[in-house]
Amino acid sequence: MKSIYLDHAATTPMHPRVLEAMLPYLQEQYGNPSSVYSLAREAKNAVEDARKRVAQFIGASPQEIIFTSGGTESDNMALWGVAQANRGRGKHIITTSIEHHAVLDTAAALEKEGFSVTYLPVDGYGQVQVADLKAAIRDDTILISIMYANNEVGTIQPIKELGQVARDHNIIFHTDAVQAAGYLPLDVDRDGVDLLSLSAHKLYGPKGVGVLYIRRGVKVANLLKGGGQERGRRPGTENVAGIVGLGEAIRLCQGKMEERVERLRHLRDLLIAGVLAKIDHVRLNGHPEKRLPGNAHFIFEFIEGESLLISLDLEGIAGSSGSACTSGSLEPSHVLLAMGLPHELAHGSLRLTLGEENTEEDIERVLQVLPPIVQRLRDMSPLYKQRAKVSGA
Amino acid sequence: MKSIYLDHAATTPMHPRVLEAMLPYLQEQYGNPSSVYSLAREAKNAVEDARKRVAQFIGASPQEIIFTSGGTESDNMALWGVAQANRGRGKHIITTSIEHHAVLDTAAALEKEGFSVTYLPVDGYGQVQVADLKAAIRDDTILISIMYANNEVGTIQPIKELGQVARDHNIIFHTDAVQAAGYLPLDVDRDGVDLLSLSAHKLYGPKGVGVLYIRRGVKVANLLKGGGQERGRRPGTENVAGIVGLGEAIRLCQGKMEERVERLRHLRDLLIAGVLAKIDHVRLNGHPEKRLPGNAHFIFEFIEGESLLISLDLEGIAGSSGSACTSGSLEPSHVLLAMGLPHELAHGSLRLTLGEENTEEDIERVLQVLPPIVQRLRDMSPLYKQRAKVSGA
Amino acid sequence: MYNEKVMEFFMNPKNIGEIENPDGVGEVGNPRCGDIMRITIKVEDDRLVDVKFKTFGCAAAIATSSMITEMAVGKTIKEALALTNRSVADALDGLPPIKMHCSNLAADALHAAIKDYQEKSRLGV
Amino acid sequence: MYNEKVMEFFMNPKNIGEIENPDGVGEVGNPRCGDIMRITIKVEDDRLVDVKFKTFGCAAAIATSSMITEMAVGKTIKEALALTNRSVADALDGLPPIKMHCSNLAADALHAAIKDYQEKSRLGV
Ligand SMILES: Cc1ncc(COP(=O)(O)O)c(C=O)c1O
Ligand SMILES: Cc1ncc(COP(=O)(O)O)c(C=O)c1O
Repeated sequence: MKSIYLDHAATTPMHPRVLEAMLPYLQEQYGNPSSVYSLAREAKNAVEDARKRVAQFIGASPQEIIFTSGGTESDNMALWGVAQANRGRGKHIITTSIEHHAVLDTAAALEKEGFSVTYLPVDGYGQVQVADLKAAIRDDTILISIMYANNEVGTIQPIKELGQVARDHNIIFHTDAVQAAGYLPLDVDRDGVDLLSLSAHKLYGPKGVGVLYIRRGVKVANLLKGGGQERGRRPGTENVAGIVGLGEAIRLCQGKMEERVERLRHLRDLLIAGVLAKIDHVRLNGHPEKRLPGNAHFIFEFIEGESLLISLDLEGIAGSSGSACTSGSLEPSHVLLAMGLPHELAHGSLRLTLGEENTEEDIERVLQVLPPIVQRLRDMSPLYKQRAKVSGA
Repeated sequence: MKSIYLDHAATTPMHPRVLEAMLPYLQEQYGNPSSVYSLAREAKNAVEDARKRVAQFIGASPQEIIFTSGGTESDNMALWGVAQANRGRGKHIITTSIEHHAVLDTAAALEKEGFSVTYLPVDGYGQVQVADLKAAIRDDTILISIMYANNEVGTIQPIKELGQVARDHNIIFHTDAVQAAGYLPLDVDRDGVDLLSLSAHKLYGPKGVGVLYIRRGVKVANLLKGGGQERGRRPGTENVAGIVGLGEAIRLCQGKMEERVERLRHLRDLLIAGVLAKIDHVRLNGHPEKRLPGNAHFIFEFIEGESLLISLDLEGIAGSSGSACTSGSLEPSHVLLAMGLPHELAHGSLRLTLGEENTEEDIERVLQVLPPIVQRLRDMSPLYKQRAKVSGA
Repeated sequence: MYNEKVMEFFMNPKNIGEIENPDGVGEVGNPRCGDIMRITIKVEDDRLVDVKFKTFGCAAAIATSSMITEMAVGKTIKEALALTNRSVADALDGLPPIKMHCSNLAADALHAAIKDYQEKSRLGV
Repeated sequence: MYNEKVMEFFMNPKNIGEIENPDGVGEVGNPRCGDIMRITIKVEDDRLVDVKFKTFGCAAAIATSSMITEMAVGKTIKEALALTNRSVADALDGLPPIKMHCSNLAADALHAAIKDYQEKSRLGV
């Protein structure tokens, strides 16, 4: 049985050319970039080339790029670092109720330290309203953090408009672009973004490497303390191979972005149309158009997500019932709840996120396998007959 | 010209078998360990196997092992996390004046937050005195952090005795074992260690992966906030390949530790004896016996370290003038100053740290190349004649 | 995540369904928490002669439901009341720790069904 | 870290040494900072006819020392006083930023030597 991976929002397979680019730095090019000898210089050059590539990808300059250990660290550094460095100017932060936990939990930690945080609501599609942001701004607001695109339902935020509001009020603006990168064009100047988080393993790069872009002049305290690496902003011996892999991953996905996005969108639309046609009592979550090209997110009424996932896995299909890191927990998704879904529905979600290797055959296979699984689980569900009767009446 | 790498304290080449172990996780085994499907399970198992291996290596249990992005993050989390979680019990921390910057700079940041920190002095060999530790303990001391072995001069601390003092006073004891690991037997119970930092790239593993051991029951606040990975203690998608590499590196260096250490010690002693015999006005820094088996650290009077390093590099020999991360700076080493060396001598240091690939031929080559370089630089030095005359008089 | 036995009971659960005109009905959990179990029983001579379940929930919830029905059938009321959530988990060779508290409600559902039966008998329904 | 020209001047420095009975001596820096340069000059008809250096310091310090001696020889006192640390760095096709402030003292050393010469002349030594 061929297995079909449909969880690209959780992590992606590494592109073979990314590995190829990394290999020298896992072998003979093992120098520590901070040293002075030739071996170190080659490592250093490789890191700086990757930095240029990332900078160019988002319209920044290389000195504004810091390499981190992943999206989580980038988000932590953005929020905590801005809060610490700017607390003299105010202690109010605005974010949204659908951010990744790396943002939400950092915000919660800052609340304990005396900051006040406004969590903007979203509409039924998962979108933040520009008017809500405007209304939330206070004199002591020092930071606005709004994700570019959501990792669960795939909804894309109107970042440019939100960034403009931040700019008009002269407030630092951070965006978590971990899911958007590689699918949406990023341009920190156009979008009014002062800080931006990326993670390599979401775009066919290695796990454990990320980026924080910090606009020149924006004050951000160091999260980690130590050596002078990354121009004194992020200590620790550089993960050279990882950084090189990130640079190569970005080079690759920059190459034919439109074509790739178009192909994914086509597959996704096939999948969505098929699911909606073949299964009843199902709904698509997130925005119908303003969504990531590879994201399909459903609620199947009367059944619970994990049993659906495990059944799919037994058929060789890997999906998710929300964000990867919450699937170990029993809490329903905070994103779905923020979008107004009742708990019982929020438990029945299935996220299928497509990527480079997926084909039309994969979609066909899913459309064959999924309906009987849903039916089987519904036949076991005490909610099914009662409700189905009601809604079918 | 064959190049000779003598900077293993800065970073080590990866063992080919480490890369071999990592490769599947850079290729087909790309699952996110937090997901529920089979692919994820294999990634998860690989991470857990590495965790067991690390635990066994230091005499801990797997639940006490947390994977981080490196030695720097481990040190930061140890100090900051213990300070935050135990501030109710007191605000005094004891460390030493020769720690790595990851510890020193975190301690300095805690001082700004209202903690008070005692930096223990060291003797001329770089050793902390047990009596000094005892004298520094206060009623409100919550943490003692002392490195196992120093990264510059290689001096090994009497960790067991120091740990016993901490234990007697019921104070949490952290040790940075980044340099010791792989060379000295580690046993957290024997040594009374409550937290211990490791870094993979110092023991023939990959860059960008580390470990923090936290004894069960010791309260440590999370440094990074976010997802539930690492039992809720260290969020972020796991660097699976890196963690697997770390596990394999530990397996390899555990295998024939005594033999390896013996060989290194032999080479190191050849090097030290040769340098002392062939060059005058030179001194060996650090403890004559209680030093890391691969560490040789010299002061060549009248000359400056960087020009020595660059001259060696032109001969294909890679060394260091102190810790890798300070060699970009112009400050003399804080370790040498703490050991009582005057500034002018501290500028003339050369650290040569040996590793697996080095041979007796390498040492011979260094002993051929180094004396004329030192002589050439001394001939250029305005300090040489004056002083040499004086001391030769 | 789950052991083989749990997977077996999840994929091939026994006694799915609802008994028509049951002697007792027990329902526990609540959709907000992500698990609902509904157990219906048939009692003859103080003995459970038929036990069926319907479950909305994760694989653990489904497997434990199925297991309890198997364990309960043929038992006297008293024996059935002695079954615990823990004994169900043990019969499945264990559950992941995170599932022990939340999805391991099958014995509760059975006990609720028995209680319902006892109430009805007492009232002479 | 360093460009080729710096490396060339570091590895093959010109004018190393000390002039016997110099007309002027300049020493700048201090061993605490890791750099000391000592420049000795010979002056004839208001022109530098010989310039030598000794330097304790990093490769940049050695290269700049060597460069300034080459640049200064043959120049009039006035021309030599117009040489700056910046012009030395430029003549070396640039230095790493971290070295610009700290190790780039050669012009200062030269100026100190010239000043010494001028003092001595003024005093008629
Ligand atoms: C939107 C978003 N932000 C942050 C992260 C965290 O990134 P990482 O897993 O690299 O720490 C993720 C993925 O897990 C994400 O989807
Ligand atoms: C003693 C010591 N502690 C901590 C570190 C930091 O480790 P890393 O570079 O993996 O962050 C190092 C090495 O740089 C070290 O030698």
